[in-house]
This record gives sequence, structure tokens and C-alpha cells, in this order.
Amino acid sequence: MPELGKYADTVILAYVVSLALIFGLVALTWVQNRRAKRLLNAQEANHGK
Amino acid sequence: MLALFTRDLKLAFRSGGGFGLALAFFLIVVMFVPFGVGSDLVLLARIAPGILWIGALLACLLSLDRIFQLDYEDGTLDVLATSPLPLTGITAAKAAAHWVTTGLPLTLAAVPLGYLLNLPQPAYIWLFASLAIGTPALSFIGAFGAAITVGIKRGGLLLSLLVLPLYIPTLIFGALSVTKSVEGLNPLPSLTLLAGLTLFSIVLMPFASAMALKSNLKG
Amino acid sequence: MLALFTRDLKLAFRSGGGFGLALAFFLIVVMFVPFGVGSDLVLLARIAPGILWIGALLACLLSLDRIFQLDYEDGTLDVLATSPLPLTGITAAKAAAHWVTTGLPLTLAAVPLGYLLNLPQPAYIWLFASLAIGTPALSFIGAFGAAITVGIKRGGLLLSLLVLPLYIPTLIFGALSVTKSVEGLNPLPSLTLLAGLTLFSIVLMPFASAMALKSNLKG
Amino acid sequence: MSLWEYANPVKFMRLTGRLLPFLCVLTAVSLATGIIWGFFGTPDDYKQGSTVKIIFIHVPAATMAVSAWFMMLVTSLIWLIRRHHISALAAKAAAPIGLTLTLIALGTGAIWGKPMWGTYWAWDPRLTSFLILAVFYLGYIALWKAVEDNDTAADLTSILCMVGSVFAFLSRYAVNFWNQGLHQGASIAVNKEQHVDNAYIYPLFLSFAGFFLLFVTLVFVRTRTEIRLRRAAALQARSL
Amino acid sequence: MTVTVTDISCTRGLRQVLQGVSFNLAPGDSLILRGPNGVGKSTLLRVLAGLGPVAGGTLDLNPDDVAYSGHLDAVKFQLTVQENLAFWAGVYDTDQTIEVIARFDLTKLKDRLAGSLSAGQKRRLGLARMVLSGRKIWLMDEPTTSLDAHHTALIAQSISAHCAGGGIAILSTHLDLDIPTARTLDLAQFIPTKTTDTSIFLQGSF
Amino acid sequence: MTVTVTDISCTRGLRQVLQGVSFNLAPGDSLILRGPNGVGKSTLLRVLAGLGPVAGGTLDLNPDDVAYSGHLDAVKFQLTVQENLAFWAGVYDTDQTIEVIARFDLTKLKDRLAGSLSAGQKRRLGLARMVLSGRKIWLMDEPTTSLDAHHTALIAQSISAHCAGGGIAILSTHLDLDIPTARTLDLAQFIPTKTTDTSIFLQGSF
Ligand code: HEM
Ligand SMILES: Nc1ncnc2c1ncn2[C@@H]1O[C@H](COP(=O)(O)OP(=O)(O)OP(=O)(O)O)[C@@H](O)[C@H]1O
Ligand SMILES: Nc1ncnc2c1ncn2[C@@H]1O[C@H](COP(=O)(O)OP(=O)(O)OP(=O)(O)O)[C@@H](O)[C@H]1O
Ligand SMILES: [Mg+2]
Ligand SMILES: [Mg+2]
Repeated sequence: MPELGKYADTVILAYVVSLALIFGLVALTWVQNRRAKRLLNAQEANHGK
Repeated sequence: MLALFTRDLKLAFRSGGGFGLALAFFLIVVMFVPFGVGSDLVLLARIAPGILWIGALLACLLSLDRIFQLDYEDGTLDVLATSPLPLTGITAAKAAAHWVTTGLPLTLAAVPLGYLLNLPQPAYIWLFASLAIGTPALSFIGAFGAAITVGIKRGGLLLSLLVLPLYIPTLIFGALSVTKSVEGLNPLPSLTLLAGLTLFSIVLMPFASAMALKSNLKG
Repeated sequence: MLALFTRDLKLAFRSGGGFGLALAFFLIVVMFVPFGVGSDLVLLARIAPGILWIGALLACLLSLDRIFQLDYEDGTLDVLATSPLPLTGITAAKAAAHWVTTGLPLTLAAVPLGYLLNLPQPAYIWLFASLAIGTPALSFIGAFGAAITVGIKRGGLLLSLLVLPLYIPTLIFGALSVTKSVEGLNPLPSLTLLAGLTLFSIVLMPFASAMALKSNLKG
Repeated sequence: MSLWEYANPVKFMRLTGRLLPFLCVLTAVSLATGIIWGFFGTPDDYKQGSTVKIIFIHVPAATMAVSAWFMMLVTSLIWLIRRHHISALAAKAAAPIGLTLTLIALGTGAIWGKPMWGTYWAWDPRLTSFLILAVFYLGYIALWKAVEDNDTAADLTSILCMVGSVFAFLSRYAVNFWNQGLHQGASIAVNKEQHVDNAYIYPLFLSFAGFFLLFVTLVFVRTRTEIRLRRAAALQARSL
Repeated sequence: MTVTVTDISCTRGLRQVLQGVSFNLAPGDSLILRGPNGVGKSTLLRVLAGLGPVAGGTLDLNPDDVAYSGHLDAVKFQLTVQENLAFWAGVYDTDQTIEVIARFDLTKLKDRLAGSLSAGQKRRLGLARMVLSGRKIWLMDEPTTSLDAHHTALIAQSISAHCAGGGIAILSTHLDLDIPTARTLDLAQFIPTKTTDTSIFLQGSF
Repeated sequence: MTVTVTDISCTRGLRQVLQGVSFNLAPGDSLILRGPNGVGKSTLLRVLAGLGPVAGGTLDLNPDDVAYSGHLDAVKFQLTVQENLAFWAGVYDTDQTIEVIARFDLTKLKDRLAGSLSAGQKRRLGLARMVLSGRKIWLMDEPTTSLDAHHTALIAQSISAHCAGGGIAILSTHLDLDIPTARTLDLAQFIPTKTTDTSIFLQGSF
């Protein structure tokens, strides 16, 4: 851990918030992608040629 | 009644996320204030309680015509009026659904928006409390206005006009309780009066709304 | 085009006085401010230019959905789109009619309302000028928002969400020119920019609106 | 052989399907090293102390937030002119990413502002225009949600993006005119004397690359999601 | 459960539209209102449903037995066909949604948003509500508007079946519906000849 | 001034509704579209009017000759009957308002607000616009909905007269209209059997 001095809270908070948002978006994207894949597979099985 | 309540919620979610929109409107009205009056933080802090309450009130107002108008236009209201549900129950269920989709999210959003306007620290809890207690009154009074104007094409503005004066006491007590807390005074008296007002609206307005609806349908 | 313009004016007069309503809304919003922020005259004078502009803007906003929605719902828009009138002309005529029934009365009413908010003396002329110059932009930009949301049931709030950010430059230049005049500075630069913005909106927005309408009708 | 080939869903799926594994790795590596280097391996600033480390997230996020809107503008225009569905879907896919990046820039900026300016929020033009950008993103996303017909939604959002871009630009100008701010100006200007110290510049570039790659990767994945949903809907419609 | 209408007058706005309408219906009866455009069919049906003022005469029917369908379909575009009916099932407190969907030939459309139905399909959805209501007295204003021949017959059958089961139906139409037991009432005979001055402002002079 | 429709496909949302519709109309011709509910009559008429996308095939008609009337009446409730028509007269730049009012049996109603008309009266007002437009190609979606027998015949006559004067009419209906010269096209034969995959998302697999 680097020495962050009196601004430790600030810096860590900024990183945590940003990483949380990034991971949130990545997770959302992943979940939606998987759901779409599953839906499409089901549809292909039902109605595919 | 429950069927009506849940259907109204469902419709609000379906039609392009009615849930988020009142919120977005609130956000933008609050954003507009600095553009209009300038970005002086001290000034903003002074007008913050009032602006936040007015913003919430306007966001609520804008969504009032949803309550009855569409059901009227597609004939659903005629059918509901001849259904087993009492008109009072119908108006109450619809006002409640309106609160859940509008008043509730506004209350939750007000706190972060308070920060944009530099609202002083101790006031946040009172802002939240006053909105939580006051917004149901806005929905129930608003439903009355919506019931009165239901037959009128483009009644939106007339509705605003009728409802705004009815909102004045709610606004005064609501904003006052926040202002008091900013000034270090006791916000409880105004808050109590606000609660009384809300209770009154919830209990009595549905009857008035039902009367208004009934005579609108007979026209 | 003229037929459409005069018909829109006629409809606005007929349906419960569309003319007066934006005005009344404006009046009430302005009246609300003292209830919300308290009645300190010095404070009110400081925020008056901003509040007046924001009030006019909101009053205008509230009446936007009138522009196309009703014509869409009763099938008139379908017929108009197949009529000899070009869509660009249709949107321009409707935006112009909206301005006459909304922007114009708001401009006229702003001066007496300024008095209620204790607006300082030299600012009146600039308030009037900025609204006269700026409100056409509000109508033409608003007509674009109305064209985009025309197919959407209960699109009122979405309309606000889309239009409000587009209104920001107008609001800034408009309010700024009044504020500047209050502070004894030169309001002309902002006013010139405002005029440019209005010209831009009048000339170009009808094309964007026509595109939006066209694809909405094809849906 | 032209770029337009990839306006075909099959080709697009095949290409991105092949590219994505590499992109993911590349993104993860550059973003991680950029951020870790920035966080652990850089000295404090003499004036700003350790808060300067926020720059490694704040600046790339802010830049990409604006770039994302620009990308949406370009793909929207392509849809309006050439009517390639993939283009419209890419714009749709980019919007939530752009919004998130905007929120990151706003969030880190706000947190940074507390020690530097003594407040989380001030109505500085730079900050304000980012708030406006967020609202544009919100409106754009809401419009996609609200319109039922796919092609109509693509048309309308594209038109909104076009008009919105003009007004976003005007707002930026207006906001500057309205208020002179606290925020520092561009500091990576190439031929300026006062630029960021070398100690910061390399991790900053890495982090830039990381955010850029993150954006590209996510746009690809989200566009693929949208394409699959379209196909599923088309299949279902065919069966009814 | 009967319908007794005695010497009823109807007004619309300030205009007196019908005068002296009387009829009696017992369980199993059905009545078809006919007459040219603007004679007052819709007006009379609204009055019977309690949605309009009775300007004269007496009306004897239990409002809790009435199900009404007007010129408008009372269909929510943002809900699916099934959701639309499920809502009305909730209001009328039944659980017949699935049966009714089948009976009105809506099974294939059940998961479609109602907004994407054709005119006739919407109409059917609107009429399905009548059965769902479980009520005895059906008031229907031009029920077969926009319906093709096949579905017109289907609706006529539904009405016959309803009456055969002890229900009452009063409907207006411009077409010839095949409801064997139905009586017909031509409203043209009730057009006010010499309007009685119902308005209090016309009584006396000043 | 002719209408040439060659092998046209129509879609609604993602659904392909019609496939391979072709017909030719010369001045004086009229065509009645028939078919069960939901077959695609309204969809086809909107496509012809330029209000819907052509999903395949070619459409050859001059949009400046077209007058369209749909399921909705396009009537403004707050204007009187005469004002409604005067507005359209302004749009189409004619001055035939009075004649048209007489021809559609609206003279008695001419100063009434359109909102206070009965369903059939509104319909008539909507249709009067077609004559007023002076346009040659009439596209009408179930024009006689809500009309009584007398006025149904009147509309049929109007259409006949329009065609006799060298006009073209394409209309959908579920009733039998008395237009002697009209051809009939049953759209049921164009229901897509094996849908061609028009959507780009169905071409190839992934
Ligand atoms: C919510 C608040 C903030 C927002 C939306 C914001 C936005 C931005 C944007 C858009 C940029 C990139 C501009 C460019 O490259 O030209 C930027 C850069 C930067 N910001 Fe912020 N900022 C915020 C707050 C802060 C604060 C509080 C600080 C520190 C005191 C700060 C320091 C910087 C620095 C040092 C740069 C780099 C300048 C450059 O490389 O051009 N920002 N910010
Ligand atoms: N809101 C109103 N105000 C005044 N008069 C009205 C109003 N609504 C209808 N009328 C008039 O009342 C009369 C009866 O109308 P009603 O709608 O009952 O006719 P209808 O028999 O149902 O006709 P249709 O077959 O066309 O539906 C008509 O002459 C009509 O013009
Ligand atoms: N907005 C829409 N989205 C998707 N499908 C639609 C939409 N509108 C109509 N449809 C479907 O397209 C088909 C054709 O509809 P259309 O309205 O053209 O039928 P129609 O022949 O006019 O029927 P009707 O006699 O009932 O008026 C129907 O199956 C309908 O369900
Ligand atoms: Mg009727
Ligand atoms: Mg149809």
C-alpha cells in the first residue's frame, strides 16, 4: 500500500467508486449477453428451420 | 382495487419507464435553477429548500394527467364505473399508484439533489421526512384535479391551474419545515401540520374525486 | 400552411382557453416561489430574472404535447402527411402557432410578474426583449421534442426529459441578459447570442421535426 | 472488400467473435496495469498530494465519455444515411457505457473536488457540462426504451443524437459564457510548457488505452447482445 | 333480474334525443335497437348503463347486473391480450381468463401487445370482457363493428348463448345479426315530435 | 394516373403480413379489399398511402393523387362540422365546402361541434373530406363503419360517382357495398405461407 497521506480517504473512495461502476457495467453487460444468448438458443430450438 | 393498483403500476413501468421520468424531470428542474439565478453557492443554499419542494411538486404535477385521462379516452373508465369497484376505491387506488410511481422516487432522489444546491447539512433528514410525509397529499389532491378535468381534451394545463392553488398549503408547510431546520429552528410544528394535511387528503379527497368523476362520466 | 396555423390558433382558443392557461401556469409558478423560499424582497430581487425565465420555460414546456399528440390520436396527422402540405411546413406552422398561443402571452405577462418578484427597474425592458427574442426558440425546439414523442402514450414526461437539456443554452443566454442588466453590465452580448440561437432553431429545427414525424408515422 | 461488409450481422458476429478474446485480455491488462501503476507507482504532487492519483481514472473516463457520444453520433448518421442495422445497434449499445463513463468522471471529479475546492459540487462549467452530458445520455436511453418499433426507435434516437450533439455543443459554449470556473484546463497539450510530469504520463497513457479498449470491448459485446435479441424477436415473430 | 323501462326520455347536451321509450325484458330476452345514425341508440344504452342522466320516465334495473361495452374498446395498448383480460378478471373477481380467450378466438394472439392488434381483433378483445364480467345484463353498442363475417356470427352466437343461459342483452346495430330470439326496437318512432321543455329555463317566460 | 402494384409485401412490426400482392387500376376502376380480421387490409392501405414501409415489390402511384381515410375519423371535436371541412378545404385549396356538406347530408349539423355528433355522423364528416380533397385516388379503410343503411348506400354512390368521373378507389370492407363496377380482391390468398426472411437478422446463422 502506498503512503497516501491525509488524502487517503479521498483517493481510495474515488478508486472504489470508479471500479464499482466499471465492474457493475461489465457485470450487467455480461448478464444481458448471457440472457440474450439463452433466449436466442431457445428460439432457435423452437422456431429454427 | 388491488387489480387496478397493480395494473396502474404495470402500465407506468411499461410505457417507457414512467418510474424514472418524474425523477429525471425533477433533476432537470433543479439543474435549471443555477442556470437561471447564477451559481453563487450561498445564494443557492438559501433558496435550496424552496426550490427542491417546488421541483418535486412540479414533477408530480406533470404526471397527474396520467391518472385518469388515458382510461377515459379508451373507454376503460366507463367500464370501470359500471364495474363492482366503488368509484371512491378506484380513485384511491389510482392516487396510491401515482404516489408509488412518482412521490416515492422523488423523495428518494431529493437528498442527492439537495447537494447540488448546496443544501446545508442538518437539513437533509428533514427534507427527506417532509417529502415522505407530504408527497402523498400531492398525489391525492392531484387525483382530485385529474378527476375534475378528465373529460377535457388537452386538459393538462387547466389541471395544473386547478391543482396548483390546492398545493399551496402543502408547499408552505413542507418547505417551511426544511427552512426551519436550516435556520436551526424547530421543524416539527410544520411537519406535524403537514402530516395532518396528508391524512386529511388521503381520507377525504377520494370522495371528492369520485363525485367529480361521476359527474364527468354522466356528461 | 396558413389554414393549419389559423386552425391551431382556433383550437387553442376553443379548448378551454389554451391562450390563458400557459399564462396562468406561469403566474402560479412565480407565485409559488415566495411560498417556497420566503418573502425576503432582496433575495427575491436577486433570483427574479432566473425565476421568471425558468417559469416561462416550464409553462411553455407543459403545453408542448399539444402540438402534435391530439392530431396524431384522432388520425389528423396521417391525413395531413398525405396532404399537399410538406411536413416541414406543417411542423413550422404548428410551432409558430404554439408560439403565438404560449410564448407571446408569456412575454407580455412577464413584466407585471417581474413586479411581484421585486425585479429592479432597469431590467424590465431587457426581460421583455429577452423573452420576445428567446421564446420562439423554445417553441421550435419544443416542437422537435413533440415530434419525436408523438407516438408514445403518456409521452409527456419523456418529452420534458428530451427537451429540457435542449433548452439550456436558451435559458442561459436569456436569463443572463436580464441578470447583466440588473447588475448594470451590458446585456447585449447575451441577447445577440440568444437571437442567433432563435434564428438557428427557426430555420433548422423544422427539418429535424419533419424527419422525426415521418418516421413516427411510418412505424 | 469494404468496411460496410461488417454491416451484415453474420459477418459482424464472426469478426467480433474472433476479436473479443484478444480484446478482453488486452483491456484487462492495460486497464489493470495503468490503474495499478497509477495508484501504487507514482509520487505525490507537491500541491495536490496523493489526490493526483485520481487523474488516472478521472481524465480517461472523462475523455472517453465525450468520445462515446461522438461515436454514437457517427453511427447514428450511418444509420440515417445507409440504414445499416448494426450501426444503429452499436449506438444503442454505446449509450449505457457512455453514461457510466460520465458518471465515473463526475464521481471522481466530485470526490476530488472536496479536498481541492472544499466542496463536492460547484457549478463550474466543466462539471456542469458533464452533468448536461449525463442528461443527454439519459434522454437517449429513455427514448430507445419508450419506442416499440425497432426501426422507428433507431430513426428517432439517431435524430435525437444528431440534434442533441448540436445542442450539447451550444450548451458547452453557453455554460462557459455563463460562468468562469475552477477546473483546470487541458494539461496534456503537446507543445505547452506546463504539462504533466513524466512520472505521471506513462501510466496515464496506459490507463487511456485501457479505457479506450474497455469501451470498444463493451460496445462489441453489447452490440452482439442486441443482435441476438433482434434475431430472437424476428424468429418469434415469424412463428406467430 | 329484469329490465323495465317506462316512458323514458333521454337528452344529450341540451338536445332532447328520445321520448317515451318503454320496454320490458325478462331473463332470456334480447333486444336489438335500430334506427338511423344519430337517433339515440348510444345515448339510450349509456342511460341504461347508468352513464347518462335519465331526463324523464323510470328505469328499473339493478346496476350491479350490468356489463357495458361502448363504441370504444376499453383495451390497454401497452398490456398483452391476456394481461388485459386478467385485469378485468381481477376487477370482476373471476378466473375464467383462459376459457374466455379460447371462446373469442384469441388464443394465438394472447401474448401480443393489444396495441399491435388489428381493428377487429381489438374489438373481440373488448367484447371478451362481457363474458368475463359474469354479469347478467349485457349492454352493447354496435358490438360487431369492424368484425368479419365469421366473427360477427361468433358474437351473435355468444349473445344467443348468454340469453339462453338466462341472461339479458340489449344491443344496437346497423347490421342484421343472427339472434333468433331477439326482439327489435326501432328508435326512429321515439324521436321527439313536439319537444317537451325539460329545461327549467324554458318553463314560464321572463 | 394509374395505380400499379407489383408483387408487394407488407410487414407490421416484425411480422410479415402480406406477400405477393399485385394489381393494376386504371382511371374509373375501383377495388374492394376483403379478408378476415387481421389479414392486412389496413396495413396494405397504409402502405399505398405512403404511411407504411414497402417491404418488397414495387408500388407505382403518384402520392400527390392520394386521399386517405383510416379507421380514425380525423375530426376535430372542438370545431363545428363546417369549420372542420373548411380547414381541409384550406389544406387542399378548394372552396367546395358547402356543396360537400350538402352531399354528405350534413347540412342540418353544420353548426354543431363535431364532438357532439354520433358515431355515424362523425364518420360521414370524416368521409366528406375525401370529396373535398379533389384527389383522384381514394384509399378508404372500412368507410361505412357505424353508418346506417341509408348512408351506407350514399357512400357507395359517392364512390361510384367518383370512379365514373375518372377516379380510382381502393377500399376495405366487411359489408357488401353496392358498387357495380368494383372488382374484389380477397387478401386471404396473400397470407404468407412460408415467410421469406425479410429481416437481415434471419439471414445466415450465428
Ligand atoms: C464533477 C466534477 C468534474 C468533472 C465532471 C470533470 C471533468 C473533467 C473532464 C471532462 C476532463 C477532461 C478534459 C480534457 O482533457 O480537456 C477533466 C480533466 C481533469 N480534471 Fe476534472 N472534472 C471534475 C472535477 C475535477 C476536480 C475536482 C479536479 C481536481 C481538483 C479535477 C482535475 C482534473 C485534472 C487535473 C484534469 C486533467 C486536465 C487535462 O489533462 O486536461 N477535475 N475533468
Ligand atoms: N355530447 C353531445 N352533445 C350534444 N349532442 C350530442 C352529443 N352526443 C351526441 N349528440 C347527439 O345526440 C343524438 C343521438 O346520438 P347517439 O350517439 O345516441 O346516436 P346513435 O343512434 O348512437 O347514432 P350512431 O348510429 O351514429 O352511433 C345525435 O343527434 C347526436 O348528434
Ligand atoms: N403495430 C403492429 N405491430 C405488429 N403487428 C401489427 C400491428 N398492427 C397490426 N398488426 C398485425 O398485422 C396484421 C394485419 O393487421 P391489419 O390491421 O392490417 O388487419 P386488417 O385486415 O385491417 O384487420 P381488421 O379487419 O380487423 O381491421 C394483424 O394480424 C395484426 O395483428
Ligand atoms: Mg352510436
Ligand atoms: Mg383494419
